Amino acid sequence: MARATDDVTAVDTDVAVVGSGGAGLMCVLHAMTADPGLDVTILSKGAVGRSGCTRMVQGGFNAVLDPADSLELHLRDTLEGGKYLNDQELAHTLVTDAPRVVNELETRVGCFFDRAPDGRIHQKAFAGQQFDRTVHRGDLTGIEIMGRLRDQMFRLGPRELEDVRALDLVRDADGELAGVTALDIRTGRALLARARVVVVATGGAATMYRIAAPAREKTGDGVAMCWRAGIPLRDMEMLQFHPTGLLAGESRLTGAVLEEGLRGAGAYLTNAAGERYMARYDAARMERSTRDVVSRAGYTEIMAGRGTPNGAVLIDISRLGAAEVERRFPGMVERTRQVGQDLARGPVEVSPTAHFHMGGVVIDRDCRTELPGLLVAGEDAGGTHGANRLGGNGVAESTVYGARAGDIAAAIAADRPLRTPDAEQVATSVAAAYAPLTRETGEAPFPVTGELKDAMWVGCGVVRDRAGLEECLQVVDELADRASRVAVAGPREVNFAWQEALDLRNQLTVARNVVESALLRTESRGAHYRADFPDQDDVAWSRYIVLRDGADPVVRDVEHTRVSPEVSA
Amino acid sequence: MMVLDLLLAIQREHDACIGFRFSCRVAMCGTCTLRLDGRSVLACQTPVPQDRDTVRLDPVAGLPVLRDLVVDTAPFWREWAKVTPYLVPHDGLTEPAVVTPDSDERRLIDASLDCIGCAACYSSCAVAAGSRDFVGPAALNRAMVLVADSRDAAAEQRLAVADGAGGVDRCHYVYGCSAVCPKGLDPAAAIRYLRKSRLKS
Amino acid sequence: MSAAQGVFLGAFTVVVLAVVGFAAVVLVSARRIDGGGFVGVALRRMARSRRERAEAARWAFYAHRISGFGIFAFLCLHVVDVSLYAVSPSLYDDVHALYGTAPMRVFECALLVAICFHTLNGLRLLAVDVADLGLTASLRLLGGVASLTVVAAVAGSAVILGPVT
Amino acid sequence: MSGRTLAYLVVRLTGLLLAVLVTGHFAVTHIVHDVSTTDASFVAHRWSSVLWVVWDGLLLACALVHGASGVWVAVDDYVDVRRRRPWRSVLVAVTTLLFALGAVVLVVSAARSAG
Repeated sequence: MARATDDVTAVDTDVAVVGSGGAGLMCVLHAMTADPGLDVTILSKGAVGRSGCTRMVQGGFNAVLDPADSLELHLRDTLEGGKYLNDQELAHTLVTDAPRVVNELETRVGCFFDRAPDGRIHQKAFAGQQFDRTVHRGDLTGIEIMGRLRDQMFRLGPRELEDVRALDLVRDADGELAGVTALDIRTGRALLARARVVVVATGGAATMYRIAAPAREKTGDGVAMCWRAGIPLRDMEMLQFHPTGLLAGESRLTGAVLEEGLRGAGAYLTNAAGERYMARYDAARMERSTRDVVSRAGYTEIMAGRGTPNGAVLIDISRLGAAEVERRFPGMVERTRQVGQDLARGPVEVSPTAHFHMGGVVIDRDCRTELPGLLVAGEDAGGTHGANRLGGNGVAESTVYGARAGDIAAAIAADRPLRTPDAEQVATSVAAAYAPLTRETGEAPFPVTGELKDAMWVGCGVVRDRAGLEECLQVVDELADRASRVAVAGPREVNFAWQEALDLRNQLTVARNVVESALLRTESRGAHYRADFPDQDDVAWSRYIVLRDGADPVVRDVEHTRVSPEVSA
Repeated sequence: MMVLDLLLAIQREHDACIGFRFSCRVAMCGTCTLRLDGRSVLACQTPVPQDRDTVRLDPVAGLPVLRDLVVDTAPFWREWAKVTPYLVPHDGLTEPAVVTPDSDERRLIDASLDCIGCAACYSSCAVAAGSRDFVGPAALNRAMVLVADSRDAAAEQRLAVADGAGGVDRCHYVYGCSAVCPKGLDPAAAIRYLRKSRLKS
Repeated sequence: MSAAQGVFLGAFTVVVLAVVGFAAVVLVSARRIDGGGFVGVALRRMARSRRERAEAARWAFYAHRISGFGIFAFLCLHVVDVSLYAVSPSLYDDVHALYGTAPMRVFECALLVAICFHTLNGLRLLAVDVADLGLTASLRLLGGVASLTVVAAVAGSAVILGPVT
Repeated sequence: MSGRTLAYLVVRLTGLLLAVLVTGHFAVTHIVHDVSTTDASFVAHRWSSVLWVVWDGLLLACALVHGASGVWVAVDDYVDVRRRRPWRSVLVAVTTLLFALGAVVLVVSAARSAG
C-alpha cells in the first residue's frame, strides 16, 4: 500500500473532460464534431451519462423559439431572477445560445421534445418568466437530453474512463496546466491524464446540506479542484433552496423535490398548528410566491418550532380531490406514497431542500478561466445566474456552456503542447487520496459528513446571521481537521467508503467558501438571506465576492453591460 | 424504507466498504439496479418487504460483477451500441420536425421514450442464457424509437440488426422486460413492432 | 422380454435422460442468469401482487421449451419404432405391445400434458404476434392455457389409464 | 425476405398445422382407440387410406421441421457462440435421417397396404 503512489498509470489525451453530465457530454460532442481527429477523454466519477443532475431535470429548458418572445425578455427575466448579481455577459450568452442549442438537440442529438397541437415544439410556463418558453419532454426532460447525448458518445467514441474520479489539476515546472490526476474507483489505482486542455464540468455541491435534492456525485469536486489549483471563485454564498423537498426521515429520498406545479395548482402550506403561514410572509401571493420567499418562510417556521415533530411543514393539495391530484401529479403522488404518505389524500411533510449552487469558478463567455488551458462549464462555473436561478435555466446553462467549452477546447488544443507534470505535485495529490486508506486507525467518514450536513443546514441554510455563520465556520474547520484523520478499512477496489472520504474533503472545501462568502455579504439578495441584514442593499452590494486560496477576498462591482436594474427606492 | 436506505444503513453501521451503486435516488439515473428476491428493481424505488426477516439481494443478472452489487455494465452498452442508438438525421433536417402530438409516430415514440438504461429488462430477460448474444429489450426498444422516427435515415441498418442473429427472433415473449421496467415502458411491444416492420420490408 | 423390447426400452431411457438433461440446462441457466429459477421465491412473488404474476410468463417459457424438447425427443424414437412396421409387422407388434403396459401409459399421460400445454401455449404466442397482445392480455390467455391443459390432461389421462385400473 | 424471417414464419405456420395434426394423431391412437389396439393391423388399415398417409406425412415433416427449429434456437440460447457448430450438425443430421427413414417407411407401407 505504501508503494501505491509509485504506481500511477498515465494516459495522454488532447482534451480531458471531467464529468459526464449535460455540460461534460455536450463538450465532448462539440469538441469531437469541431475536430474529428481530436483525442478526447471523459473522466466520470459515476456511470458515464448517468450521473449528475442534468439527468434529474424534470421541468425543462428555457429558450426563445417563439417570434413573439425575445432574447431581451429572456435576458431581463434571467437578470431579474438573479437580482442583477449576474455576470451579464454570461447571462446574455446563455439566452442567445439557447435557441441554437435546442435546435441542435432536436436535429443533431436526436432529442424529441414534446409538441404543441400544431406539431411544433411545445413550450410551457415556468415561474419567474414573462413568456412560456420552457421546452420539455413530459416531466422527465433530463432523461431525454442525457439519454440522447449518451448515445452520441457511441457515434463519436471518446475514451470513457468510467468510475474514475479526478483528484487534482497538476501543472508543469513552469506553472502551466499539464493535466489532471485521478483515481480508478474499480481498481483503486491512481491515474495521470496528461492533457492539452482540461474541461471541468462536475456539477455543484448542494449535497453538503442535510436536506438536499441533487445526485450523490455532486460533492463540489470540480470547484474544490479549481480552488486547490488557485483559481478564483465567485458568488459562493449563493445557494438556491427549493421550497418543497420531501421529508422522509432517514430515507435517502429526503430532499427529493416535490414539483413547483403543486403550489401553482393551489396547494396550501401549513405549519403544525394548521395555520397557512404564508399569510405572514407574502400575503398577496401566498403559496405562489417565489422560491426564495417560500423557502425562507418554511425554514423560519421550522426553526421557530412551529413545524411538525419531524421538522417539517405541510403541503396539502387533497382539497382538489384524490382523483384529480392523481391525474395531474402522478409522479409526485407515487413519490409520496413510497415514503408512506399520500399527497392525493392529505397533507405531506415537506421542507426546503438545497438545490443548486449559483456560485462557482470565475469564467468568461468562452468558459476560459484564469489558468490557460483550463475551461469550466456548467454548475461548476459561477456568474450566469447571479443570486438566484430561474427554473429551466439550469440545463440550458449546462448545454450552452458545455457546447462552448467543446468548441474552444477544439480550437486551442492544437496550440497547446502536452506538458510534463511536476512529479512532486502528482505524488502529493495521489498520496492525499490514498491517505484515508493507509491510516491504521481513525474514525469513519460517514459521521463527519453527517455533521457537516447538519452544521451547514443550521448555520448556513436558508436564513443566515453572523453568529450562526461564525459558529458554522468554526465547526467546518473542526470537521476539516477530523476529515484529515479519517480512516477507511477494506480493499482499494470499488470501496465507496473511501470515496466518501474523498468526497468529504471536497465538500468541506466548498462549504468553507460558502460560509466565508456568506459572512462577507452583509445584505440579503436572492437566495442569500441574512436575518441580521434583511434588506437588499443596492448601494453597497451591487458587487460580487471573489475568493481565492491563499489570498484575501476581493469584492468587485457588477458591471451592468447589457441591462441596468430599474432603480428601486 | 427503500432497499437503498437498507444498503446505506449497512454501509454506515455494519460494513463500510459494501459495494453498491446509486446516484439520483429518484428513479432517473438507473444505476442502482439489483435483484430483490430474483426480481430486477431499482433499489431507490423498492420498499424493503416487511413480511419477513431476510431478503435476498443479487447483482443485476447477465453482467460481470465487480464487487458485491456493483456490476460492469459494458456488455449491456455494447449490445445497445449495435442498433445505431443515435439519431442519423436525414438530409435537410435543419429545423425541429413538425409532428403533431396525436400523430401515430408521436404516440408510438412517446410511449417508448424515457428509457434510463438501468438494465432491469436485460437482467430480467430469460433469453439470458449462458452465452447471451441477444441485443436485448432495452436496445431493441431504442431501435424501435428511431425506426419509427421520421427524422431518422438509418431505419434499414437497424432493421438489419433486428433481423440478425441477436435480434428479435431471440425474444420468446417472456415479458420479463415489460414487467420490471421502472419507467413503465413496454420493450416487448417494441420488439413486436420491429418484427412487424421486418415482415413489411 | 424380447431383445427388440429391450432395445426399445434402452432407447426410451436415453430419450428420458436427454429430456431430464435438457430441463436441467434450462433451469440451471435460469437460476444462474436471470433469477427466474428460484422456484420457492418465484411462487411467493407470484402470490404477492398482481404485477409479480408476470413471472408466470417466464415459467411458461421454461415449460414450453422443456415440453417441446420432450415431444421432439420422443418423436425421434417414435419414428424409429413405427418404422419397424415396414421391416416386419410382427416385430412392430412385439415392440408396440409395450405401449399398452401400465408404466408406458403413465408416460403417455405425461406426453399428453406436454402436447396440450405446448400446443395451447404455442397458440397463445401466435396470438401475441398476430393480435399485438400486451403483457396483461397474454397473462390472461396464459391462465386459459393452464386451465385447459389441466382439464384436457385429467380427462385424457382417465381414458388412457382406464384399461389398467 | 431474409432466411431468419422465413424461419420465423415457418415455425409459426408448422406450429399452427401441428396443433391439428398432433392432437388429432394423439386423440386417435390414445383416446378414440385404446393404445393396446393400435397394432400392425391397425396401422395397415390406417395407411390404406390416402387421408391418413397424407396426414402422417405432413405430421412427420412439420414435426421434424418445427422441432428442429426449436432445438436450433435452444442451442443459440444455451451454447456459447464458438461451440454451436457441432450441436447444429448433429441436429441437422438426425433430423434429415429421421425424415428420410419416415418418408421411406410411409411410402413402402402405404404401397403395401394399397397393394
